[in-house]
Amino acid sequence: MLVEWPPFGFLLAGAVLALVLPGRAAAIVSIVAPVLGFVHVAVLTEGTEWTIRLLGLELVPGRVDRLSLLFGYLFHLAAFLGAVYSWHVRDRVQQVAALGYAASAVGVVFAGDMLSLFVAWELMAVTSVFLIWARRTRASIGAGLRYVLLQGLSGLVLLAGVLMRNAETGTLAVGPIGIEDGEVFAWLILAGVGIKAAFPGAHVWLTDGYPNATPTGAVWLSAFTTKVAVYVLARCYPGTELLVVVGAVMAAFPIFYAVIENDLRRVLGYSMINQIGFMVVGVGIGTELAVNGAVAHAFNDVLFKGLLFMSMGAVLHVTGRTGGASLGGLARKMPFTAACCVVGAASISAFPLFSGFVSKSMVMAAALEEHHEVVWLVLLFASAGVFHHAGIKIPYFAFFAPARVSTDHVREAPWNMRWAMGLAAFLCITFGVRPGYLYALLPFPTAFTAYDATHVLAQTQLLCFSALAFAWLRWTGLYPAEVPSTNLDVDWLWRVPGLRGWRLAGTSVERVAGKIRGGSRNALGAILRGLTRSHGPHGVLARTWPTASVMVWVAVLLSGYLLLYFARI
Amino acid sequence: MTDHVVLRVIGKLLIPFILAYGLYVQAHGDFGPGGGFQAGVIVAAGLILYGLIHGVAATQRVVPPRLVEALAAVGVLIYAGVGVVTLVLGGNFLGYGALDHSPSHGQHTGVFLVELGVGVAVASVMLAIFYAFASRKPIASGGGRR
Amino acid sequence: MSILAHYNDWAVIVLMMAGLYIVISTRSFLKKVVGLNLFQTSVIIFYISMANVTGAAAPIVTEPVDAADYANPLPHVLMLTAIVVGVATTAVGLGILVRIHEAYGTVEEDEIVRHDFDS
Amino acid sequence: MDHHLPVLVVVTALVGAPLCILVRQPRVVWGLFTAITWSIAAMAVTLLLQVLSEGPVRYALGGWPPPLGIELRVDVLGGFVLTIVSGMAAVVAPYSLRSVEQEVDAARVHQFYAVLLLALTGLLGLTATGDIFNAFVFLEISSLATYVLVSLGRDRRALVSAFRYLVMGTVGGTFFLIGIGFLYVQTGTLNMLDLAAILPQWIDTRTSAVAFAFLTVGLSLKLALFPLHLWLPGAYSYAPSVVSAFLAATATKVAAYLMLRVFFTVFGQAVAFGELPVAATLPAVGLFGALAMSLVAVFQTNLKRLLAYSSIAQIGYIVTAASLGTQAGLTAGIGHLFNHAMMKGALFLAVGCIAYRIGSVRLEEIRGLGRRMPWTAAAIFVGGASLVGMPLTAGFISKWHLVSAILAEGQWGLVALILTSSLLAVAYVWRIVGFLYLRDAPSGAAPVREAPLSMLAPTWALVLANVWFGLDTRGSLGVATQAALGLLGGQP
Repeated sequence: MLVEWPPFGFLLAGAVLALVLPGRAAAIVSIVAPVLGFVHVAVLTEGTEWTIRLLGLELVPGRVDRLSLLFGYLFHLAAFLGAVYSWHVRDRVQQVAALGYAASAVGVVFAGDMLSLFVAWELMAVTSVFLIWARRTRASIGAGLRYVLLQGLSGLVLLAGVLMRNAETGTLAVGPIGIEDGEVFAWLILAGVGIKAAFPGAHVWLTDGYPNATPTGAVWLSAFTTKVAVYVLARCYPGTELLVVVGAVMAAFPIFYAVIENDLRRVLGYSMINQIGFMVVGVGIGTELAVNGAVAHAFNDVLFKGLLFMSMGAVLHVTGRTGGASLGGLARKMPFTAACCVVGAASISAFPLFSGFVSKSMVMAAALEEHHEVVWLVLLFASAGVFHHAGIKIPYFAFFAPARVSTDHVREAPWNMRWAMGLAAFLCITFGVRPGYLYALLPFPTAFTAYDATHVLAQTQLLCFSALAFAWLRWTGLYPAEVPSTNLDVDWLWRVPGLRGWRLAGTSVERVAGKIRGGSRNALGAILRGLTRSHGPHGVLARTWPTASVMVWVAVLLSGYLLLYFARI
Repeated sequence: MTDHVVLRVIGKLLIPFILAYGLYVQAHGDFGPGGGFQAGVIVAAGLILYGLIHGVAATQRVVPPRLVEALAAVGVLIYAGVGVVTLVLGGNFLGYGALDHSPSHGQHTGVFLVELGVGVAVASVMLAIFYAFASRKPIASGGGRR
Repeated sequence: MSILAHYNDWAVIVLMMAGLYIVISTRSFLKKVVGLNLFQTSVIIFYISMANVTGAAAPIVTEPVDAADYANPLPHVLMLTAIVVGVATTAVGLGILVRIHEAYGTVEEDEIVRHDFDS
Repeated sequence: MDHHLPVLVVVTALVGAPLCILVRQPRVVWGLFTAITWSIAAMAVTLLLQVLSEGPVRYALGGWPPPLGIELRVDVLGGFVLTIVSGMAAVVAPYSLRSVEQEVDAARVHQFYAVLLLALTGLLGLTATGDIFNAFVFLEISSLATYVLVSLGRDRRALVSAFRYLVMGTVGGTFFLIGIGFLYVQTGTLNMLDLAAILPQWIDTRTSAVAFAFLTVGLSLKLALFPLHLWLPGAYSYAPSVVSAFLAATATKVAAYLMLRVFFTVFGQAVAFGELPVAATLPAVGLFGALAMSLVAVFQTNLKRLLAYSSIAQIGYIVTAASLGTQAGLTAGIGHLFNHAMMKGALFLAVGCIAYRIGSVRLEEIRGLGRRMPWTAAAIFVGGASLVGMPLTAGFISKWHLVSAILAEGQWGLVALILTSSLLAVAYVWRIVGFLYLRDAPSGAAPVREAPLSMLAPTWALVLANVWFGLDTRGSLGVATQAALGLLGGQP
């Protein structure tokens, strides 16, 4: 019976139940659903397929292989952690949206054709935005709107690409597409996925949306959207050279923003882009090792980035603030959260024995093997940078720096948050110490050993020097001061002048239409007035007469058609 | 206008003839120029003339608005009803042939009935329009004019 | 084939244009109704004049005869319907106008627009 | 009785109108109205099934065979549109009980239903007839009834809107009549199939071209095709809720149907799209309109007006798809005809629920209604999702087929226009959703209860239909495909 029900079934059913059940029951459902779903995924065998007929097409809403299984486990795990973390939330909007969001993410990774994939893709956008809006602040509503517009754009571009691909090649299969042939549809699909993967320039929805989400919402958000994009990239564009470059840029540029940013959750947003950069590079290199590395890194990233977002969410939940300039000194009040944050920071910085280390090493080793030395250097720089801002800056400013604001009323995070964080931290360490558990799940057989002398040494040295640099900069006061500020990213371009232009366009369309109507009336009226003198000299033509203007349009259209037809005959 | 004797007398002389002529046109409709539409308008004209001379209130005593509304509905019903009856009798909708033993007799009956329906409907709708406009309270003059 | 040979067409065109022009140019809703009437009348003449057969009699047929001797009755019938439509339109239009006048105290379009739609 | 169905569908509505007048008692009239619309809907569905299995049905009125007599002729497309129209009427019927009681003067309720039935008669007759002049008559019957219905709105602007609609609609109708006149001059027949048979030999004449131009412009006016749409926003925004919903779902759809008839049945695809350059103008006009109107919709502050502008945009889609002249395009257009009727019907009904409870449909007034009227708000949410073309709703099916059809023609520019316009739809729909769910209720707002069940149930019936037809397209796109085949095959 289990196998007859597609993988996203339990989560979706959970979402529906959460819609109707009372608050506490909904919370229970949101914990139980991922567990059941996880068990369900565990008993799935590779090669299973579900098909339905729709739109006259044979659709495959579910198809199981190694890659999708891995992501299936991952997403159910993330959903479980998220559900535990948000146990205390009694907001139906969030509960339903979160489960629906997880279900659609699972739907994407198990989709066997592009149309089902697109459907799940759009549902992800629609559901996830509520996690931002649910914070119900002015900023979050604006951010959510921008978020959903960009996600909608991503969906539209993807749809256009999928349709074109179907028209030209007659296939809807989810499989390697590649941009080597220069097909327009391949570029369109890549663009659609790229927006979701937060490619440079399109990344603003992430750094704009996540910090404005609810404390728990950000945890959910960090787990799914970008990972789904990485999954699609790994499916459709492995070995695409362009991605190596894009990924390298993604790994590097957020460092600068992250260092000067004050909102710690936005710092995490930037570091997320940087981590996705590693994955994109891995996909772009395209060798078995590289793809393994990318996928493994995605897996780990969900855990440690989730952990970091959880710890910041806990801080936000307890203090109501996430600005680096207004935090500090929380380690004594929230020791458990601080410890978890440190574990997460260590993982993201790829300390040996923490989960990030293994997967990041895989990607970097693959880059070297394929002789992308420059890229390797960029990644190296990026690793150092990550340690700098995510590994040190976040724990330091939140927990260890001298308190800027009184911390008297602060207490440790609620028990469910601690449980979720503890579990995530435990997993981070487990997969760091015993990477074999993860290897067994990877799409390609692997013989990579992360714990050889070179990797460990190189990484440790790098981290030490990076830490030194931070300390030195702090010491000498050269480090950018933590001030509450707004840093301009490219989204300024479309948020300020763009929005103005948009408003202008809207109002001017009607105005221009009115002018045209008025103008044609004017011309006609001028002719007629000379002939008839039937109306007064002033003001007659200056007014807008909607009823009459339609008649003018009728006349224009009719004569237009007649001219066209007569020209033909 | 009720005190204009000339108008009242002429009106009283004319109106019966107008109504009778309306009936003639109505009855003549199935084999010559005429028919329900024209007849309806003529009958309505007669009644409207009465209204012009004696006032709307008097006319409404003769033909109450309720009755007019009902008659308009009845007219349409007669028309559609004939169609339905022909349907029931096995012909097509408005296939008058089915109304009588021979098709040509059926045609006569059918056309006569339908024209009657049309006549009733048209007369009452015309009258209804007259009532609708004439029974409005006079608007304080020149509201929009200056 | 002189221009005058088509005098009926010219009449139709003049009436039609006059009607449309009134609809376009006048500010008064009432006059627009008049314009519409004129416009519809032109169409009626258009149909009727096309039914004309030169020198033919009215189509009142008593015994079987050559159809070419009679004018085409169909357009007349059609126009009877069109006239009904026209009357109904006029009645509805005037009915609405009376109520507009009650509500606004005017039937001038620009005044009404200023009253209500520009606010 | 089966072969009488084409006429029964129309006559039942026609008989209903005078009966309503005679009965007078508001509740009884409502019951009568409901019974009539439901039986018509049942008949229309039966007819559609019959047509689907046995091919087009022809019915000679009065037993006079065409071209002498007037003929009713229902093919798959006709049956489909009849089903849409009567189905919408049937859905609106239970809804109207409470809504009309509130919005219409009790002394006029029976007249309201009578006029509504007349409008229905016109729409149904226009769809069923096979005679082009008869189509004009029914078109005017429905239009006249519609003017009256619009003028019954509570706002005095309803009067002005109705009057404007009357002026523009009459001009449109008369243009159509002129076009018919030219066709008659040319061919001496009014039966559509007869016209189709005779017309090709005269197609090179100016008379035919003029006829075509007049018909196109006249119908564009009735259809509210941009830029001849100016009557629509006012008419839809100020009419009573029931009327807005019913009209939005049916009136323009039927005008679109008539346009398809003229293009494909009377002139024939080869002529309409080969000889006369419609193909070059209409898709571009339609889509430009869709884009401009979507943009305008984004800035509206009145919910009904916003939806009205969105309707104009959607009409642009329908016309664009159909005037591609291909089978795929026609299928997409007809399918969207159906889907749009459902989504706009659902949205207007939901907005009517809001109007019923809070008496206003301005965006500021609906702030925070998501919590106070959860079912209504959810209906707007799902209906809006369908309007945007979210997957798993009927709107997505439409969008998919529309884009596919245009892609098949290789018109990349048009695809870009569609996608932009649908992004704008996201903007305006999400704006509504934002006001419903994310804003706090205006301070001091009176407590609001959820709309009564008799209004919610029809609304949700349509909402669920949106979801249903987003999953199972046999009933919508399947039929639309057959209808398109029928149109292109000329006269199966």
